[in-house]
Amino acid sequence: MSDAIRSANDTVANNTVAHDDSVFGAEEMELNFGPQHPSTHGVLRLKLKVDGERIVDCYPIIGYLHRGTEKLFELNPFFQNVPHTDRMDYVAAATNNLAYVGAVEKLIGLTVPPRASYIRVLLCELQRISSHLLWLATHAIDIGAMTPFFYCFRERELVLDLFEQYCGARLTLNCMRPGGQPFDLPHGWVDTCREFLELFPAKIDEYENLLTNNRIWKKRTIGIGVLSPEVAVEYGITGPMLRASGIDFDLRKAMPYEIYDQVDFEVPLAENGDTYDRYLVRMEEMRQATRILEQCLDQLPEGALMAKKARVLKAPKGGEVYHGIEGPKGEIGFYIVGDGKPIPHRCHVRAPSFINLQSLPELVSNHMIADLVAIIGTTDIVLGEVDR
Amino acid sequence: MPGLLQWLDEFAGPTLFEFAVSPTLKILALLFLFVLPLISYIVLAERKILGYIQARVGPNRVGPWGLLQPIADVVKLLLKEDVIPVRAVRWAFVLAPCLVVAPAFVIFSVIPFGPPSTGEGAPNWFITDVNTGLLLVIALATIGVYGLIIGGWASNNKFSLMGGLRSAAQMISYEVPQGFSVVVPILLAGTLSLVGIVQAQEGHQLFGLLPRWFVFHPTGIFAFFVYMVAGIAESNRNPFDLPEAETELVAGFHTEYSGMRFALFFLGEYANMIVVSAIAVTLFFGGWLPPFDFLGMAFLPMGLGGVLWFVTKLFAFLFVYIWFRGTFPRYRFDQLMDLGWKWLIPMALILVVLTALLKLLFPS
Amino acid sequence: MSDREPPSKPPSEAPAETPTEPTASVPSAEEEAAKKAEAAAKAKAAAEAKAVAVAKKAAIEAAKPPWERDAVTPTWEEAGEDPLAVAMATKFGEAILSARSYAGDLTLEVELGSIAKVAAEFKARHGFTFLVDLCGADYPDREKRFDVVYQLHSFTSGRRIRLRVTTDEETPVPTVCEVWKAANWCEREVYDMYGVRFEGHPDMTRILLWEGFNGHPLRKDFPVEGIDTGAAIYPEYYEDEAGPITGTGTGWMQPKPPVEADEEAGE
Amino acid sequence: MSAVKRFLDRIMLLDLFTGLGVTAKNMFKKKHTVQYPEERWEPADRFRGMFRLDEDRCIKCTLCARDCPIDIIYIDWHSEKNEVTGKKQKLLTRFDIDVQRCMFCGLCEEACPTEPKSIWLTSKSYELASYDRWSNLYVDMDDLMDWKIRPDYTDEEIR
Repeated sequence: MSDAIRSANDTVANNTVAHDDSVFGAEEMELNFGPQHPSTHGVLRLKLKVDGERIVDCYPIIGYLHRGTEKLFELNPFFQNVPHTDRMDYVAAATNNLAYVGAVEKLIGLTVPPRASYIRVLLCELQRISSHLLWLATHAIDIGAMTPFFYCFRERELVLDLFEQYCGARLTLNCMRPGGQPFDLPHGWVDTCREFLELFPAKIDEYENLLTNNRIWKKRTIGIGVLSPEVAVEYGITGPMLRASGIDFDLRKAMPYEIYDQVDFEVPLAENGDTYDRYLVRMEEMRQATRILEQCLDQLPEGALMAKKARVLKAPKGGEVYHGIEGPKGEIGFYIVGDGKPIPHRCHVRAPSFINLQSLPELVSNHMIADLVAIIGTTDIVLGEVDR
Repeated sequence: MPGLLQWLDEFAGPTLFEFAVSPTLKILALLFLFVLPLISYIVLAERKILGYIQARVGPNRVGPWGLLQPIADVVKLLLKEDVIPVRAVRWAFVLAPCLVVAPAFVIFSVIPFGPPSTGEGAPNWFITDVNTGLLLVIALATIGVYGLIIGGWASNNKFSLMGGLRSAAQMISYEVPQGFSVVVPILLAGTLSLVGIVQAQEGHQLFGLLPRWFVFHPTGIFAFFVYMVAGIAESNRNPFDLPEAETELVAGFHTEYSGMRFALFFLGEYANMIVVSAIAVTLFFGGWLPPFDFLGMAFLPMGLGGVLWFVTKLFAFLFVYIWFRGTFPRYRFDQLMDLGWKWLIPMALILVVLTALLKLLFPS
Repeated sequence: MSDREPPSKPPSEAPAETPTEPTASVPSAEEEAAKKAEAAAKAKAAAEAKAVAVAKKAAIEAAKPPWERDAVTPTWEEAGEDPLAVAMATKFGEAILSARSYAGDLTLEVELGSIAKVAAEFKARHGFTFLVDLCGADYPDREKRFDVVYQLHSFTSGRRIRLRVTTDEETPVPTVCEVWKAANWCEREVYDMYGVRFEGHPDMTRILLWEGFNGHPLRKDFPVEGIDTGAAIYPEYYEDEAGPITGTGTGWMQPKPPVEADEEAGE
Repeated sequence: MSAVKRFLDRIMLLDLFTGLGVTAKNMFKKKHTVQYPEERWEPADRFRGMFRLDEDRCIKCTLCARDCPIDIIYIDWHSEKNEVTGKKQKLLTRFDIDVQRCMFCGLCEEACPTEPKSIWLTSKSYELASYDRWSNLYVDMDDLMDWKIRPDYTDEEIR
């Protein structure tokens, strides 16, 4: 047997029960959870120590989807990096784009025309809805409810259709450029969007009827994976997870970017920081997103879409900025250092999934394996973003 | 064929024929003519109904409306490679699926699908009427759990092992309330024979408005509830499908199984589902009895009307199973135990006592 | 990289100069003097016109909405009176190397050894309980080539600041894991990508790349096309030709349609 | 009142029946399946699908190749005298796109200075699956000029 085969066998053996006396004497079992597991939402791998079904220890191993995006950023001119940002959090491309172009605009000092700003917010809120829908779908199926998965995808399809009509892609949008928007809204887009907004709240009610009061759902989620506000801040957690723990921090309110200071919306908060609260906060966020969208459609101004000379961008040498926005999963930010050239010297991504995932060992300790799945579900990670 | 039977008859003598050969042939006939087609089409129905619940259409490519899909599935499963993991315990790995399927199929021998023979060439619509039929059902259902445990252990995979352990705990704890809840109809009917229990449910109550099925009995309805919950748990179906919870344990006890061996587990699960539904129909919903006499379809020959009623009720139960699967999330392991031990068992015990008291106070 | 810019010329805004016509006759002195005067007058007029044009342009520019004006690129400014910078400078003195701001973000450069103390001070006294981000950067021209950058947020003042330390390849950076737990994975990532070690970190291992990876990919001198991993550097683990291999880096292989290749060979 | 309601909720399993009601209602609603080979999804007008190239419009500026973030467009051109007009003109020697690596970002189309664009992605052809990525997804000039939207499936292919 060659060495290569032996090493492959060793990894197999890692997932099997050892045939020795220690089986009956041992207290804890090591369980390799992932990277190929239906509910790790990608290629997350967890090394678990379990005592029966109870998790004693959890050690996440990531990097299976590492593509060196940050290295790629250093090779391309600013506007060519936008498609690469799509592929980090691939279920929320618009917010990734906005974080990136926002950072570039801040670095260079570009001002974006108001119409472009409104279109950006429209796209981002739609993206928030679609990302939350995908989260709900997978989270519900993790807990065993199969049907919400299909309902969520049914509505998500409508959002993706809107994206497709706007920029020609459904998932990897590439829909923003430093300095503004590359295209205007197509004819009839506003009406289609309004139709969707009229229909969508009823659909949220439908999901809630299926899940929110369901006793099994409540039993599976209430008190599971409690994240206290202190711990949440300590771990740098952002987004709905942080707000479910009761900390009123939303970048759209705290440091308004684009035109978020001109629309009226509420930031949903919860108190307990458990899985159920995270679920409730995200559901409410979808409703608030529809509110923002309606206001944006009402206020949508006419006018230019691109700032002047936005295509020929040279970043000042040594200039550095950090710009974060509120993505569906938390604060997604870009730290960009200029080089006096049209390419960034350094472009770092603050990936919300990456930082939120860090708290997983704390959340799952002393829970059961079934809870682990529920907790991974509400952490709402996308491995493309964790590994970049 | 008749020659062969005659030869068997002469060779083995009437006793052997009556007690061994004839039931075996009947069981096989029932299996291949009724149960296996039923199971494969229930699988199709499940996929179709789930599809309709979930805003899609389900399988519709093979044959008209996908009606040939089960055949395609079976052929696929038969032709697939049968993988046995290197470090699996071979004999146990091979034995486990059989242990699941065989008892589930044997139970069908005592289920009355229709009325007993009324003469005039009408057959008995059951294979045998054992006077301890219900005990047999419970006993046989218990064997099935060994298949799951052995399968989970023999695969030599941690997820399988956990699935096996879960199923062991779950099925053993839910057999208790199931057994107790079954006592209620036994008390009401005064017999263990399944045919006898159905016959005890004939007639009407409340001035002929309600059939005298045990589900309409004041304690019977709660017994039915307990039986149904325990039965769903017994057959490992949603919301109690923990042993094979695909999002937690990959596929639970049958993670390592493939091809026909996996199909056997699959058959076992669906056979169990049918058995639980059939027993529920028999015990609580009056078996082959129509709700009202004028709906009895007595014009059909050979008691087929009764069979039709039985099958209709059976399908209603199976539909509910599928409907549940399309709606509910899954319980957690400890919550499942909680429900079983803290709620269902006390409830079933109280029901047994209550029923006995009622029976004492109102003997009619 | 300038060749990547589109060559389309920006619309010329200044009016084109009128070319001077060459005269055929031999100029006399008078004519020359007159011509000179004329030229001087012309030049004066041109200068005046230019000034007017510039003023006009400025006026037009000012009247334009901000997105049509030229981008106002931010520059580094000394923080000076910023109370936070002053407070830290008085507390730590020499350890704060500089306090500047760019595009409104205050950046403190901190001396390598005292970053953990400064961070703890920020968290305890100034309410910067939230570590937004921690990342590295590589400046190969400098002697101390690596930066480690900390982005902090304070919920109480709603303010963001940036700390920065500079280090070289050998010197480890004191960890801030004890200050913010969020720093744990971020520091591991910096180690993974740049090889900057953190002193006192509970689990200083690679995070995104595999344990045996040979190199730190975000360093500027790391080849973009990747390095050879697998058989070439781990002969004890892999047989020849086995294990992960390196690509050409460009991802580009010329497909060889078999028919055409044969034809070329035949010719 | 709320106590009564809570009690009823607990005993009557109302929450579970609400859920069952939702699924039952949806059983009779419109189905969203698209029966693929027979009915096809129609992309939006701006949908970024397979490339098209118009050689006559192309001015051989190679801007699309430069703006491609992953450099998968390969262009060579040469000058040649037009035999009819006698003028020198640029001609494409090669215009290849390695579509297997393409991420359909559309930056090449955006970079194209001609009006209308000489390279565009709005061809609405999305059926790019192929058995052999090297030969089928590496498209040269002829393919780009004359990209056939995938012909309708034959009965055999459906089976």
